[in-house]
Amino acid sequence: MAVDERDQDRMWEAFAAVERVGDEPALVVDVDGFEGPLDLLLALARTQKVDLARISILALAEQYLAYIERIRGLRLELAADYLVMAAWLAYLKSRLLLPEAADDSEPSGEELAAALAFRLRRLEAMREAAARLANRNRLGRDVFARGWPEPVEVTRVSRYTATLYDLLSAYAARRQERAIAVIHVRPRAVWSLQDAHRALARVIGRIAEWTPLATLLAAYLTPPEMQRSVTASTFGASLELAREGLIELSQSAPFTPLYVRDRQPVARRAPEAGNG
Amino acid sequence: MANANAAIAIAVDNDAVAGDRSMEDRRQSRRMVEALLFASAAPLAADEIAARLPPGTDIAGLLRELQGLYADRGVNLVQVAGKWSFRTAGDLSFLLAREAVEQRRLSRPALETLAIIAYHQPVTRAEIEEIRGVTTSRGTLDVLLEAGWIRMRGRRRVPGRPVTYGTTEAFLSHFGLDSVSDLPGVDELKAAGLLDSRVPADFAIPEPGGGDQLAPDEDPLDGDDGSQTTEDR
Amino acid sequence: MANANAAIAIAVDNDAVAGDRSMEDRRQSRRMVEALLFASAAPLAADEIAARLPPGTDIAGLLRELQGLYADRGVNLVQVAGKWSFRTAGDLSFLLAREAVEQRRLSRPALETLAIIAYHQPVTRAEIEEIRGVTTSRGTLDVLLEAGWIRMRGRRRVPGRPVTYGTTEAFLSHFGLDSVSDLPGVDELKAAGLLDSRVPADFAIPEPGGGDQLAPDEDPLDGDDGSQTTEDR
Repeated sequence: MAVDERDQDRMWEAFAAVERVGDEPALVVDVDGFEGPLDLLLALARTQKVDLARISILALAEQYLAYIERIRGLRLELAADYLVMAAWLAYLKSRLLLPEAADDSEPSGEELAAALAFRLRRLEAMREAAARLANRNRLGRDVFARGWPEPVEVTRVSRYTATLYDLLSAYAARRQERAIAVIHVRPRAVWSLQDAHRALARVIGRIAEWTPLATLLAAYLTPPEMQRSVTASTFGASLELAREGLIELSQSAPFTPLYVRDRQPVARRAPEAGNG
Repeated sequence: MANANAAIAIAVDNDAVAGDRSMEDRRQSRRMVEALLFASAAPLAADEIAARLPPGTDIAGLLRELQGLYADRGVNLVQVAGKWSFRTAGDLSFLLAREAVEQRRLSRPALETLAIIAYHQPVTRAEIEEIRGVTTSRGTLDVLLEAGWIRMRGRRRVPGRPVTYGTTEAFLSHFGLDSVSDLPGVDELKAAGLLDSRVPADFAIPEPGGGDQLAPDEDPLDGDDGSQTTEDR
Repeated sequence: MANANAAIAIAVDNDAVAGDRSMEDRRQSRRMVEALLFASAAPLAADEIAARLPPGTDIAGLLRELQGLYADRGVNLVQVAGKWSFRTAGDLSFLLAREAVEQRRLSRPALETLAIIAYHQPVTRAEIEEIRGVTTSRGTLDVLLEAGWIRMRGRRRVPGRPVTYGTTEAFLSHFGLDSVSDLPGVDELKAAGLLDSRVPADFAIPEPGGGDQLAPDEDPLDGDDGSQTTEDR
């Protein structure tokens, strides 16, 4: 019966709230503490102090209408759904009091009353269920899981996959790309006339005796593919330096080695150097 | 004759050894189940446990054995949401109050809505409102979705295709229930016809479908429902 | 006489009741210690436990009792740095480790490197780079070694004695080859459309010699090479 008392308290509070506003102009009141007309009906039903299954719906309707009247008498405006319920209950009351019409297309007053009683019982059942649920031993409030769990450590192992096709196409593509690239990109090694001129100029003054031109250039002749380029450029450069009067050249016969030495003072010109 | 006796003796010995070994195997398997459940903060399904033990292990039997072993201890083995978990005994909650994590108190409307969803699932918002006799404020369902206790299950196959709500595994785990058929008083309520969403009550009551299967009049959520942040949290 | 007997009987009963109650108290205290240790997020010192139990409780005794109870179970009560906690039994730690196998595709550089090793073996890293025209990253050979598809065969008998690589049995079985000599030649690659018919006339691919015998210019690995997977990288 504690529940009933609590509900009555709420009703009293509702009235108190209403009365506090006194003679103020009408204002909308969501009947304090009640969650809609069904909740209010349920609270009123509990004041009958009988099992909800045996409640008098007629008496309940009258209680509700009287309650609403009292609030309206205080010149307060009620939320619309309370008024809708009041209108419906007034209709229900009339259906219950008047003899049943022969017309059975509409539900009888008894059926309407039963439907309302069912809704009240169902709401009450859900309220009780909610309370039982809330009072269960709840995880993290009443019962506890392991406070210091030991997690499963997952080690990731990579398993690589590839198909033979992947392998072969990767190989073929790379080899092919390289094969073609080598043909087009490889630069030709060239030793220019300027390179040769600069190289020879550096040794002038240090070749007093006849020296084969080829040995002077040994340092530059190492890459075999550059031999022809170096020989040609050096020959050209030596002719130029001879013309400039810096060196002397000597060759005993065509295709024999070419000798080179620093330009000698006129007196010391060697008689054997025939082809100057 | 002496030979025959010796043969029998050997046979008996072998049996004894085999028996010892299988006893020892069982004890070892039970230790493994115990260790797995103890180590995990979350409930484990029997098949999750089975996957970590030698094939053919009698998991169900070992779980029952452990449950018995821990029945009057400070820690119990309980079945929640169809899974198994060690939890402190309910009667010791007074002792562990300090351990409790601050939980947001559910408002009365939220708790009532949760109960209606639990007992009536799958249920639409309109049906919840019909039962409570008031409109449900947007926040009420949000709070429950956010807590991870309810989820959108599907859509009712009626005009407007309203979303249906149901409870989650986290709900069962939090309230220590093995399944929705273990909700307190659910059988009595069902028998009294109070779990029927329609008035009046005197016709066959559909089985409250707490499972993941959709009800006959329920459609799966559309693809784009899945991206809604409020879904299934 | 009858009275005296009755008095004695009563005295005995009182003792028995007291004994039962203290037994029951002790069992209850043990349950409390058990639950506290289970729910705690960190190991607990004996005095932390004592602070939560009725004054005068024999914490040390209860801890020893619990330790004995759990001694040959899947979970043990252990004392670390003076504090107590439940931990998985050491011999069951394997239960808490799991291998997750990830299937991964080989990267393009790894595929190229593997193919070059297959065709050109025994081949050094410098030679692989020469053929690919790019430097080979440290990870590429690692991945292939880890996959078990290549191995270090020996050392080339040239200055610097670089390590030579070759393929393994696992390579053959993964790619469904009987031997590396089954790898297709130029004509077959052309027929399969993998090689362009415009490749220069002198384009050749080696006939792989994958035997386990060392090549004439190859030395065996030194004793300590085998363990050094990072060799030559």
